[in-house]
Amino acid sequence: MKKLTYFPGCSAHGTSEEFDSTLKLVLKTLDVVLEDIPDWNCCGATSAHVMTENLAYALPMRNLVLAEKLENTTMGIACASCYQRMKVTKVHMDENPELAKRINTTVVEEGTYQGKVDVKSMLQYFYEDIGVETIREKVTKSLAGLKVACYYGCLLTRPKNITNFDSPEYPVSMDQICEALGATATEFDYKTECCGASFSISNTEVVLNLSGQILAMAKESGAHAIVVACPLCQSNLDMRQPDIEKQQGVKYDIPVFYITQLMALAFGNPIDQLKFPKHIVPVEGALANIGKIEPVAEKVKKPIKAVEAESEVK
Amino acid sequence: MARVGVFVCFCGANIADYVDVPQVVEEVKRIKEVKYAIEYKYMCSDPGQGMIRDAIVQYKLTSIVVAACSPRMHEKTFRKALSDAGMNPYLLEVANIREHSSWVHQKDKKAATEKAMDLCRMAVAKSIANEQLHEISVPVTKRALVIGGGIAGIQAALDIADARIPVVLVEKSPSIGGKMAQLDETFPTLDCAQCILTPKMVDVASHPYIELIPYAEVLELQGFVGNYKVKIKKKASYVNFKTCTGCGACWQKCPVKVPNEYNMGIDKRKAIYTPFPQAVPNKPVIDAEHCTMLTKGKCGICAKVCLPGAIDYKMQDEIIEREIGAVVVATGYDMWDPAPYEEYGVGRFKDIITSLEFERMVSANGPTNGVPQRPSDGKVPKNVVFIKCVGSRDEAKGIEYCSKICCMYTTKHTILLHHKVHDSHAYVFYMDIRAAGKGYEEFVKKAQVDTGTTYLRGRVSKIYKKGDKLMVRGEDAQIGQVVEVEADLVVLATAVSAPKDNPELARLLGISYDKYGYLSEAHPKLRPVETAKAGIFLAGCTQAPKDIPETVSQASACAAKVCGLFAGDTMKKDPMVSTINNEYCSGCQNCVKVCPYGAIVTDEVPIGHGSKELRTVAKINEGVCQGCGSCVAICRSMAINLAGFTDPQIINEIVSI
Amino acid sequence: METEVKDQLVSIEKPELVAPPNWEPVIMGILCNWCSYAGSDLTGTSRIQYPPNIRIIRVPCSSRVDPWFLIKSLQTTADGVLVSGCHPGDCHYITGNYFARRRFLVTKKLLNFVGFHENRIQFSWVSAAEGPKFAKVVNKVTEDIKKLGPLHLYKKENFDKK
Amino acid sequence: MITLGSQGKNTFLEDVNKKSGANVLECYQCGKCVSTCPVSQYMDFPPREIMQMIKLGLRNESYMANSHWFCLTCSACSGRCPREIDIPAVMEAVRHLAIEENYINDSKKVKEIRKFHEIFLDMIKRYGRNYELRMMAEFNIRTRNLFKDMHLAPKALLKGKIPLGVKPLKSAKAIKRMYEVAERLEKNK
Repeated sequence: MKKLTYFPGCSAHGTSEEFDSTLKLVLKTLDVVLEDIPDWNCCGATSAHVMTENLAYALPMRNLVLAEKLENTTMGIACASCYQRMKVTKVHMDENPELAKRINTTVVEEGTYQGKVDVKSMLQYFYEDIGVETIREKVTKSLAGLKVACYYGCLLTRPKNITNFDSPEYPVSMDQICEALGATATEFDYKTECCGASFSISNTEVVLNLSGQILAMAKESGAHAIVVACPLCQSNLDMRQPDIEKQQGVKYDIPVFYITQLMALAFGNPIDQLKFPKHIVPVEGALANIGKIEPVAEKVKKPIKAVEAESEVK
Repeated sequence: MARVGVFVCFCGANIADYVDVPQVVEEVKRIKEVKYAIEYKYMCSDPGQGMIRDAIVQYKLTSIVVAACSPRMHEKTFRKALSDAGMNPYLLEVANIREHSSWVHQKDKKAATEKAMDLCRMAVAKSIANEQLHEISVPVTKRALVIGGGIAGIQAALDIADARIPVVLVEKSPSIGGKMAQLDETFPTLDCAQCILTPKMVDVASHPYIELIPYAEVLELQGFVGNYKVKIKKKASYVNFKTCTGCGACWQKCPVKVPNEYNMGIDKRKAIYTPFPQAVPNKPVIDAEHCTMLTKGKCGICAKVCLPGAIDYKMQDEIIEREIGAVVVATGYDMWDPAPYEEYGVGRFKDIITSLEFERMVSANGPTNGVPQRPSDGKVPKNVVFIKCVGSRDEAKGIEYCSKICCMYTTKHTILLHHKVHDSHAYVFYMDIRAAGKGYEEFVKKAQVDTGTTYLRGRVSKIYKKGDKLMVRGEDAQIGQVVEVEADLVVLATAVSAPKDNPELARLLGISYDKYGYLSEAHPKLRPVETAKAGIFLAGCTQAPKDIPETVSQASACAAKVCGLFAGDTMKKDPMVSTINNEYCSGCQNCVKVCPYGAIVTDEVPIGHGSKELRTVAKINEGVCQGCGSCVAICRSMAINLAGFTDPQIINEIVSI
Repeated sequence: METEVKDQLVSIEKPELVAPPNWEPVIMGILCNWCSYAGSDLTGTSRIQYPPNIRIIRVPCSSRVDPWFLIKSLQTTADGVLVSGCHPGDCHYITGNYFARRRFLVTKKLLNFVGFHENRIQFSWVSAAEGPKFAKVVNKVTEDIKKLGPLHLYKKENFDKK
Repeated sequence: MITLGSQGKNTFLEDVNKKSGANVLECYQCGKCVSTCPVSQYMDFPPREIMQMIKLGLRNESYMANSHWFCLTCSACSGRCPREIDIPAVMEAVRHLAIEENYINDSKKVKEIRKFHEIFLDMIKRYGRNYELRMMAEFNIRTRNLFKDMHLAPKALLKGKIPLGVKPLKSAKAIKRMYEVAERLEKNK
């Protein structure tokens, strides 16, 4: 049994609740126990470093310090954006102890930063710590027949000197995992193009344009669905898809799965636990390709409960 | 008792205005060894030298001091004057009273004069300790080794051989010709590379003074300038060149297919092969890696079909040794591998090729008979995008420097494309067009006008697939817009990089190389063809990227250097080298360690006169010694001395003030 | 008895040692042929003026400079020594000046140890193109030595005779 | 027309280099960043031009450009820059300088972007975490665009994409203090 410090990230209780819950299903199968960082706070996302320098370090710093209270050496992060802020902070602090000391003054109560916890995205954790082979072994319901375009976005593999994971231009980790699940990863050249990220709300037209291109390329590559490991990418590609279709006058209906959803599915979890109904773009079409699966349960749990449940954890 | 003559020069007004020359003369006359002292307007002039000659004879002088300008200026002149008077030229000392006194103390005549006196005293004192020295003559082996059979090596070999100096030309591949043999046409004149190269290749093969050793490499080099010994490994070709007629029956019948290096792997060759039709020597070799007879002991077809029975599967590598006097290194360059350009999809997209692959395609004797084709589907491309500076000027993914030839060969490629596919259109992504060279800019202009090529100023950032097209995205900085070109074929102008085994070669030759792996010249401006090691010269791209004309000129320059080196039967050498007194030498070998030239080796001498027992002493090879004096200063037992700068000489100078 | 001896002792008077009247320092400049000596020539050809106290000795390479030369100079006439060679890496003899540098540091330590002020022995890199720099160096060295004063003192009467 | 040579020492370049840790002088204008940047088409001046403007010391022009507000810090450019210049860091440096020196770009888009980030940080200050609905609402209110994305709301709510609950972090105090200290750090830097 493995243990892993876990940073859910704000969206885990909102837009990407399905990411969070399916992740837990997957880790159960992989026999990994998550330990949430007690009383974690937002990483500051893009806004913090856009507006100010110190806060952008301070917010993640608090979580890093809190994480050091747990004895695990690795912190797994679901949200790509949280992952990057956390990792950037860690790298910069480790490089520059002076800066670390200065930033630490903002969170003295929590403790002093020692930099002993490594930060990994869940994708990285699956790929490096679990391993594609182990994943393949756990597969009970092969996804053979499903063609997916693996979309990594900006933050999982860039900048190279920070993440130092996979290739910044043409990463393959997620593709390999999907292949392990039985699905076919298409040759998709927009793997790491930006989806518009934080402009989702403040500058929607950009998002519509960029995400639109990505959808188009995914279709081009002959994929039935897109697979992501980032809540923001998911909501941009999924929630905004109808708008994009309206704007471009094209019909894509390409569902956008979280890698964990597909893993959970392949690991044989009952489909009604996979939160497919949360998708704006219906998934049935795509899933039809992997042959017969148990019908999707209609009833969706009230998310509000989930929130309370989550934030009270431990 | 020494008899010194001192000659003080006015140097017109240069010295006389600021130094009281007559007073200096009076002063030196007070030194008892000085038997003759006189001043004159211009010592370096003929009458001046005449005075020296006469005085030597008349006063039986044993050493001469000329107080004038810097020895770096006229030492040679005055030395000649001495030898003309039948005196050993190394008995001369020059007191530098111009650069070191009159010119730098113009405000204080008294001080300048006193200093001049001191300088004269020092020179006199030193000259008293001077000894007769005689130019060292080192025997020379008049044979040159040329490493590399590309255009550089070919040119150097021919030029040297034409001077009736034997040349050993070593080429690692089965045929000479190098990269140039792979080219179709050459810029800026567009004459066919084959047509101008192959005659030279044939000349090499038939030249009475050239020994061509193909399919071989240099293993080891020993000795020093004029007297090197080289070990060459001749790889087993499994074909007896003496009996082989080059009929080609063997490779026609050979069943094993291997990617063809000559055509950049676009088509296949056989396991027994001649690299290309015009190869020199035009004899096949067996590729031991792939030949099933040599690997598995099956097949043997070539032996069966070979009428003269030239095939010999038992053949072994042989070691050839030669004595040579000089080396020309011409190992050329490698094409840089663009794999790091992931954003271009290099390796994923078949229809992205390198410039040399394109060169082979458009070449008449190439794999596609001169018509460019898409590797993916064999279609003839209409829209071709050329991307410059792939690897060049890119610290992140490639190399810092500019490869120098890409701008021009890309221009050439646009023309060739235009010739071969009339309805094609070329797009060139560039950062700068560097067309410095005779007729180059004109060539570029002509190409742009004639072919109507679209030039886009910017680095390509991404290539992705759309249907069977490649979408090439870059900024055109001219209009400040991002443009995407729908391409059938993309040609990468990949960088020129140093041969990957240059460092190893440099080590075994004992020369230095830079951070890129290019071999280093002795001086970036004034000695661009010599290396720091005497008798080893550089030709072509092995020293830095260059185009064919430059390469050829450097090769000829090497030839000139070699001929100069071999001009006499022996090499004259400055006698100011270190000498060892075995009586004092304790054999500690510190000198061996400090000598930058490896000129000092150990030797065994009898402990005492006629005794059998031996002891170790240091031995200096005066042929190699350059006379720096490191060994003299390091020697504890003062067994070593540097002729011309002996301890007595310098100490005399010091104490004479 | 004792007293007599004492008187005798008293009667022996120590000779008064002084520097030469209007003393000017003598500086021994040992320059390598390829860089520093050429540099000093350039100083001359470009007519850059510097104090006349330096006496220049030419050696092929700074690595030829034997510690003995420095000691001898200071022991006989010189009030200070300047050794100058090619810039590190530019040595005409590839590595000579590196040896020179190390050897020089050791010598300097030794001379300091036996009581010579460190400024009496100086080392510099001057290339063949650095005429002005050579002048600067000489200026500095000369000033330093002037500050330190004469190294060699003589019996007063020596000068009276002259 | 821009007149050069009059402004003397290029302090702007120094400021940017110091803040970003990059060296803008290394840029040789190849334009790879421009065609890489997903939003360069929306920028007044694409990254390459900003670099040049910094070299020319055009402080105000650079501050007032929307480029650094549009930069998504996707780091695609820096990953491809042949001179390995950290372009996002440069953009950030320009933005931070602009903020510190209170340059206000009042184009609608930039205002909205800035507003969004301010609201976001405000959320965190108050709750320690971010709550999408609350934020969207606030954003719409503050940008006087009540019905933006409303068409999404029903679906999103129904599907539980957006939680209604807002539950302040237990140690919200810690966060508030963090903000204060951070601000102080910003000031005495």
